[in-house]
Amino acid sequence: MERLKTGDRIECSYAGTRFNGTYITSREGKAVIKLDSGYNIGVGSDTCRFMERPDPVGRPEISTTQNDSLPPLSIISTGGTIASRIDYRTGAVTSQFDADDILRAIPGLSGIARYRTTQLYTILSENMTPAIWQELAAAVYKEIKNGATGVIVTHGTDTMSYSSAAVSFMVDTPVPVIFVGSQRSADRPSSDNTMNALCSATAAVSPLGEVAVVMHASTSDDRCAIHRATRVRKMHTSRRDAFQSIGIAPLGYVDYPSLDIHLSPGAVRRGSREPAISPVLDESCRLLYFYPGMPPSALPETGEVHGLVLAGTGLGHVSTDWIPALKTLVDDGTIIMMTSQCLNGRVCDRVYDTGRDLLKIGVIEGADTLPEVALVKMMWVLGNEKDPEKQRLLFSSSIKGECMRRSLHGL
Amino acid sequence: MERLKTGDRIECSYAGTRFNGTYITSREGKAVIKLDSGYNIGVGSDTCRFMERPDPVGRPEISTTQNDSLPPLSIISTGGTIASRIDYRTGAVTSQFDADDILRAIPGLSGIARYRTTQLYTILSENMTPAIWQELAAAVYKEIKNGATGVIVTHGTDTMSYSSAAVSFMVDTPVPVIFVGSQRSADRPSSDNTMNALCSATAAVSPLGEVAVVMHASTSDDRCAIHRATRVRKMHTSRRDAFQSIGIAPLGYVDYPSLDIHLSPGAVRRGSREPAISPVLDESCRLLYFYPGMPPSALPETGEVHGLVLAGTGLGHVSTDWIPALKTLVDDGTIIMMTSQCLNGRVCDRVYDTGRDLLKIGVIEGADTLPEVALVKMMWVLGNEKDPEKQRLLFSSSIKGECMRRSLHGL
Amino acid sequence: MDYEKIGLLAGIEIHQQLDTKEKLFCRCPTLLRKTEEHSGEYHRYLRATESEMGEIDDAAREEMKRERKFTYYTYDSTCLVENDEEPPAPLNQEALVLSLTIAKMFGMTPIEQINMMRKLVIDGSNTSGFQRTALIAVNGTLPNGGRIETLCLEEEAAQRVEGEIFSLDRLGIPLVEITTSPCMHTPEEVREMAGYLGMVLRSTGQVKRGLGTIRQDVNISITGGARIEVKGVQELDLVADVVKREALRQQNLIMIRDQLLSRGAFVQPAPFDVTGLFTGTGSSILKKAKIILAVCLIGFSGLVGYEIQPGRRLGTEMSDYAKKCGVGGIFHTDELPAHGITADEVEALHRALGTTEKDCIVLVAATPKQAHCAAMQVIKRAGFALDGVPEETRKMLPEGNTAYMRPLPGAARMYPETDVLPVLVEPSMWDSISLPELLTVRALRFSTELGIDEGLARQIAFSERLPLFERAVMERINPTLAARTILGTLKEIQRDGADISMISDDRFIEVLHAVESGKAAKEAIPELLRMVAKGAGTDEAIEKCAPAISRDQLHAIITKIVDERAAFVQEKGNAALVPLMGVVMAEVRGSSDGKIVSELLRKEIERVCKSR
Amino acid sequence: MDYEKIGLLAGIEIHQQLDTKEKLFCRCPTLLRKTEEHSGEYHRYLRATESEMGEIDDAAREEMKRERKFTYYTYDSTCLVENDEEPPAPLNQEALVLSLTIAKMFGMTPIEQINMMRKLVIDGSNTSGFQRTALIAVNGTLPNGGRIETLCLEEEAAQRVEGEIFSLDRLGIPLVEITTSPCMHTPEEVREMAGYLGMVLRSTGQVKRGLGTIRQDVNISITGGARIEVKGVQELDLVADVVKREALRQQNLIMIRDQLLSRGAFVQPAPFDVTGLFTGTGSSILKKAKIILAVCLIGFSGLVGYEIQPGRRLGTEMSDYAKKCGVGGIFHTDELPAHGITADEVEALHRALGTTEKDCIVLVAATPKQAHCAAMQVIKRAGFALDGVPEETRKMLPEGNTAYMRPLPGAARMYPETDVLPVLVEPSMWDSISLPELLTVRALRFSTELGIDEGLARQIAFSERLPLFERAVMERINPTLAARTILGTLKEIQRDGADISMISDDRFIEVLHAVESGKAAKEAIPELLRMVAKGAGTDEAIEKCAPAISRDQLHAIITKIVDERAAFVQEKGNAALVPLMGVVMAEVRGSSDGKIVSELLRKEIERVCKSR
Repeated sequence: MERLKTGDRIECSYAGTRFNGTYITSREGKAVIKLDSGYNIGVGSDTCRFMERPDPVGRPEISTTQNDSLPPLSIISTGGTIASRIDYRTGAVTSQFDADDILRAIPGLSGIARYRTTQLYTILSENMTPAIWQELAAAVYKEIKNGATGVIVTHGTDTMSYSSAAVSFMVDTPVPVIFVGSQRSADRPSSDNTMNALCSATAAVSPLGEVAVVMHASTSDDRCAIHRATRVRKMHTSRRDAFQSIGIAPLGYVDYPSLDIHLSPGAVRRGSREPAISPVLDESCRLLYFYPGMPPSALPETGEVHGLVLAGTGLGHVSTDWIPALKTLVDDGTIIMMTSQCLNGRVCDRVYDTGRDLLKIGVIEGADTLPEVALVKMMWVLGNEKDPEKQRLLFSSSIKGECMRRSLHGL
Repeated sequence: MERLKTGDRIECSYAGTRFNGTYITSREGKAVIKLDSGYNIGVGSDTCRFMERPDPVGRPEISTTQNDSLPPLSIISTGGTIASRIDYRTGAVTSQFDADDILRAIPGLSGIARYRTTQLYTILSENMTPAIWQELAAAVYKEIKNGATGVIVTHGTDTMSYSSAAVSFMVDTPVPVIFVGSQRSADRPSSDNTMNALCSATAAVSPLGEVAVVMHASTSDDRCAIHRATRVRKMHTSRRDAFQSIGIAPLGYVDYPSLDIHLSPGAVRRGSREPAISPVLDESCRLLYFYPGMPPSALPETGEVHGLVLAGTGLGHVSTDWIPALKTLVDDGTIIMMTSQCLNGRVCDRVYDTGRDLLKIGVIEGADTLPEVALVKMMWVLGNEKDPEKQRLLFSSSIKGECMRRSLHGL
Repeated sequence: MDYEKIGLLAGIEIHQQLDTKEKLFCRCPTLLRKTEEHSGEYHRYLRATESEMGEIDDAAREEMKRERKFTYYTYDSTCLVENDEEPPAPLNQEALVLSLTIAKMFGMTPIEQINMMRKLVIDGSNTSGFQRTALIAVNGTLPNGGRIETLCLEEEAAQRVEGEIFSLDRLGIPLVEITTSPCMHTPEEVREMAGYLGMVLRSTGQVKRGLGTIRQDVNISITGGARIEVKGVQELDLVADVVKREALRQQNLIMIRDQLLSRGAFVQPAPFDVTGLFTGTGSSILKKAKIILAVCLIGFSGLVGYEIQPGRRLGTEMSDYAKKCGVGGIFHTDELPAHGITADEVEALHRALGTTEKDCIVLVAATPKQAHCAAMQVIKRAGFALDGVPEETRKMLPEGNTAYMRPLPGAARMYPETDVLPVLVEPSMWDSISLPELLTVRALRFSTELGIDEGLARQIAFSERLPLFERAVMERINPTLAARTILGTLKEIQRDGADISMISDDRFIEVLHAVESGKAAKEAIPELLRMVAKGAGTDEAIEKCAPAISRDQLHAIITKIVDERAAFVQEKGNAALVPLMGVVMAEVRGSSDGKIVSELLRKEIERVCKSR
Repeated sequence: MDYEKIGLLAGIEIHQQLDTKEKLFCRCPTLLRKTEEHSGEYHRYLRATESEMGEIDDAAREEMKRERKFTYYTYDSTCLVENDEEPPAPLNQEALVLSLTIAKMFGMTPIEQINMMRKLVIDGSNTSGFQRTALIAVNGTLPNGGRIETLCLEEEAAQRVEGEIFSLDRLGIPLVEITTSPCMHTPEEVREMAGYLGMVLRSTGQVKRGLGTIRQDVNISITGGARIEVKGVQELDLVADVVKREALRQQNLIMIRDQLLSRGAFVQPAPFDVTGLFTGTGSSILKKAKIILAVCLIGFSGLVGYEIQPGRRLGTEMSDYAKKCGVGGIFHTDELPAHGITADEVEALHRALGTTEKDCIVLVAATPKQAHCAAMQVIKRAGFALDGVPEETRKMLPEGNTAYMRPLPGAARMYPETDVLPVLVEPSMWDSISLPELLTVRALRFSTELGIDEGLARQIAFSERLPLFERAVMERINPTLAARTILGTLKEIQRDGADISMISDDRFIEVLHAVESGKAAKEAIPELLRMVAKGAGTDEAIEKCAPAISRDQLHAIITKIVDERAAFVQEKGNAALVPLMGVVMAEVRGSSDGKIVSELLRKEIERVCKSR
């Protein structure tokens, strides 16, 4: 008997009846077949008889047009899907990316801009690496130089805030660079992809002039928040409004469905910076999360890494046991920065003894920089500045809004 | 010339004038002296002339009385200070702990209960260790067995949530065990110590029957929140309301200054459990925080630890590169649990490929357990249960409210 | 009517909510809530996904693209899964086993590996935009020899509060969907089989009861007609009527088709703008309209007004189609002059359109957009009349009539729910499922074993309070007393305003025990239950509404009764005890314990006998 | 009065806000806000710490223990440091350098290592419950030969909005506190030195200006009197009056003491309850009171009513003490009968208490708790009268009088601010500080170098708008015009309702340039500035209120003027240009450019000359 392939028409004898259906796959020893009623069932493969192999179904061609009078936006895809297509015959969901696909899936986009699309990667965002961040930065920079009014980067949400921070450090941009993703997959009618995409395109043609993440502001489909790339964090595994600005209010909001945009006075405006790129990253940096009883042996060996970000407790502490080992590391040239696992609030190592000891041995205070952002910043600083004094200056100042001079009131 | 000691009366010639004052200390090469106006100044030690060494000032004796008709509470101190005393003569701040001290500092306490105090440790909370958690659990258990109506544990805030979770796992308590600390030091008139102490005593005599953290609910002095020990996290470095229940509403509130208490229906009630203690912890557990590009070499070696908690991205992911190394660890007997660095929301490794791969190699889903609590839970489970099947059952169920079957709406 | 002759074929699709502890894909209780208890709300838009668009015309595509804004009410008994904000939990095992039990009761064969599907539903009733559903078992049998085709396990949709507002309490409650083949041939058979299906489901003791917890769809066709699906027949008693009237409708539509064909009738493919003809009309509706369009149905005269179901005409069917465009209705010349439209106007209409009295003209008056849409709908439906019966989904009207709802759905748009792992139904698990006693069997057993009236036995067996009855019987309470109290008294006092949900099973049994032991009279039961419903303890209720009589008072009563019957007592001696016991108990209305009464009575009888 | 003879000694303590970019211990701007702009509020209780309690009596202890609830307004220009929710940032370097500069201007010696202190303040004005303050320098000199004891750098307190509500915008603004020794001997000298101190501070150009940004406390004593601290003298002009009246008050109190001692007067140590005496009183206050207490001041008659400052008596001082308990005031027999209290009632009072007309009785009417508290306060103050002048902190009243506020503070309760690291003042840094020109020196320079009137020079040098004046001069605008416009015109149009804060320096300079270049007439300045204040651009304003004249119009005007003076022109030839230029410019009111006018005028003159 012919080996069954996905899409083959088959006849299945089961429970004394014959069903017609489509062969889908083999799973855990069962043949999964799609009955003509639409249901999948898993049955013994011996019950299935091959009938025919249909010609592949061509996808309906619906052409879309772009409006040349609208501003040009570039969309760079890294694997986050804006659009997807379900083949109900086989149940397969495939993500779609070219401009036609996107405009067909989200017709509203065509009223905002015209689009140029680049598919840079198709990976899950947990598989991102600093090397990919660098390529992404180069791609973003290229689009800016090519005259894009704004750049949209579609990205898996898991590590979107890391990537957006990395691009923010590497690229000086006069135009908005908007990272966007979706928390609910694009194949479902409830997906947040449409609203996030429309709001991100709106932000990308707006007077904004910095790298930002645009995602749902609440569980309702009422508005998206525009978050500064270096102050945003994924704070929920699954909610639409998982992305939250930490320690600052969002840079603005895009209302939905009106697409009215509101930028805060603090948002960097379009044209504030000349385009530039400093794409070097020193990957030899590590983020370490401290907990009580964590042995100093968990620290990297001397010389193992160039930079180490600690996520300490409270105002920025680790066990007193760690001080000698940290001192050795610092003395041997490892740059160590302290951040807080509290995430909100500012590190201040002047208040308690442990903190003062840390300052004494040369650990750098990370102010209110988020631990993950501090890691990315460290890679960037060590990659682009070799003079230790200037490094320290960079660490203690805000390069792209990652640390703030004042702590606002909200928690 | 006599070597100056703190408290010595001196005369200082400076700027052509003579000042009388008190010698405090030597700091960075300067003699710090306290002028009679109260100001400290740092001047060259050659300007100071010893005058006399006053007799030590006895502290005023104000006796306090305890009301025997009130319920007995036990206060165990680990280093968090409820009360402190300033010696304005020398500027020294000393923390105070015996019952008299506390009642003198916070007279309101004497109206709530009578107190027995134990000073177990005087350490900064970043220096806590699992071994100390065990001693603390034993001390708490002893007070419960001795008939305490409730137990209050004063604790530094940095790692209070770790310790409270540890005690929660180790001790079955029929009475409230309340952890309390202060975010602003007890020597200042604005300290949160008084309100937190009064509210924790109120919670300790209430119908509650579990381990909880009682701290400010907002920046205002209006009420304290009662947080379940296994669902609370310090979410701000310095605000009074740094402690937040994650994924659940607090167990209740204590209004201030009325000290009215409101318990939620979900709070475990007094007497629900028989007192018991299972104080073994397997310290050979580690918490690892994943970030993009983190090399698999950052994982512990095979056999290095018994248990490993991962704080993955999003729904509970790490780089695909990690799968083989994790598989080796699991195959060699390391228990690995996945939690999310999002903190809010539930791990679900059935949705994406990486997650399904993790499940396939035997990584355990941590549901919505907080990463830090998962670490403590792992130490406890591995310490108290050796059967791998039963361990898995414990990991996937809620022992002390650390993971929930339903995800409520709030973020 | 001879249904065999007209070739009636009917099938049933039953949706039954399961009474599990938790929902199908989350750990929330399956609890229906009052909407005023909602803890919050949010709103969302649902969008048809791109693949939906491929095959359909631009207008429909436009329509599906139109974003609709839905509002959802949350409760403290709902969670992020209902909010479509968390992946589903693994399939609820209790629901799976229960649905397999039901399948086994119908003699069905389980699917070896159950695959959960997403079925697209974008009417807002599912926050995700799809309903999760899985085929669990196939090929069962019915007592009439018919076949049950499939049994699916699904999640219930959210309940519509009003407009586009939905309540999330119901979303995710497990539901079995049982689909029979079109194996029934008379309206009565449909009713009977529907009843049977319901009985089997209730026999599990684990299905939800009450309004809306079971919904029946009926598929009906006759020879030469078409398959019609009537949705949401909630009352069993109406099933037969629905079938009858649908058969009648199909017969009439076939007759109309034959007439039209013989007349050579046809439909003008586009509407005419006749707004100008009615500038001076007396019809307020026409006067208000922005535009008036006319559809010419050549040769249709008289048939559009022909009654096809009691009170419903072919014109009503056209009107139903037109209403989908938001218009209030249509006018057609079969019913004119009327509604302020004069005969002259009708004539002018014919003249202007070049039609005659043999033709029927349908008028639509509305905004340009609506009117055009409605006119095209009328043309569509009129065209169908030339083919006979169009395949439709119809909704039931109060009397058993039906009205057009939407076209029959195409193939359901389904794709796998990848967030839920497939479940193997191991043969050992299937074998271990034990079948519950059918309620019909149980009713028979009650009547034979407990000796209660057959009707009462059936009533109590089918009652929601069956578990309470069985407990009472276990506790040796008189079965008839228990059944009558449950079926009669409770309903009675509820009708009078008592909140019988406040009467716990424990209290209820206590009251019956009190009656059985003579601590309270049977007659006091309604009053006692009323007081218990208000929160009183059983003893407290007895104390208040049938206060215990003191031993002295009791003594006086007994003395009086015995003295009054001194002759009888002296005659019968101790044998007078039993008859007099009844007299005394009636007097004290159950306010005294039977033992004490008997003791005192015995003494009094002795006294009177001695005094002889 | 001969102040030397009575031994007047006075010192000044000046608090001056610094105009730094950021606050002393956080990075917020030093911006005062309108309270209605507040972004949020929270409330706190402050508690005296335990150590506070050791030495003081139970009543006071009770008082300090009483928790007071304070409300704080936050702004988008305040942060967690003001909220006492974040450790302080390191000491603001700008503020440190500025305070050292001031110290250097007074010839003071800096402290080698500056140690920040916490000074306890639990009146709610500091969220932390303490004020951060550091001694920066010591031992400076004043022009009168007196000494400046200390200069401290402190954080400003929060501003009281009302009651216990505070606004956080002001909290944390850097403040220097300069304390002189009691080195002044006449009221005029005090005023002069206060003026000098202020002038030196303003000479830095970096101190805040305006109401409340500088506050003066004055310490006053006379021989035999006591040290009195008068708080918050905000207007320099009142300083001398305050000193005069306080000297007078102390003199009178000493006189009263001498009288009392000679009379053998004393105070009954406890009050009497005399409520019963006034049951039928016509005094509405007494009638309403829950209790009436009487304090007997034996031998005080006449002296309680003696005026010690214009309009204030010893009784007023007692009343001030009593008011601390929440009562509205007191009655004393020196002023009775009055206020509805009859002579009979006074007599009855004396009779009941066994006192005579030589004695004075003070009545307190209130709730029992308040009345007791107030009576004890009266007893306390009356006792002080036997000693002369009690040491007090007093507040200024509008006319220069003062009223009791609280006892003189004891030793400040200070301990180190450990969250701020000590700062070394390196000699090199101290040496590098350059001293700004004193305003007095600058005024002199203006008058000599720029040739403006001496008074005007002084006025402009001391003005807040000095930088604007200096810029105008730099840009070669006539100094007198600039000074007069700044000091006169701007104030004038502000008085008329213009929002002069809308006039940027750039615009202001533009307007003056326009006038100087003849594009606008001097007379147009007020109107131009008014328009600029409303948002107009300079050119726009000139266009509107002094519209440019067209070349043709200008030509016509010039032709007319030249023709009218043909004889003169013909006589003078080109030499007529300058005189006629003035005539034309006056006519066109600056609406035309001088160059064009001169060009046209030259041509016309030539024409007329030629036509001769």
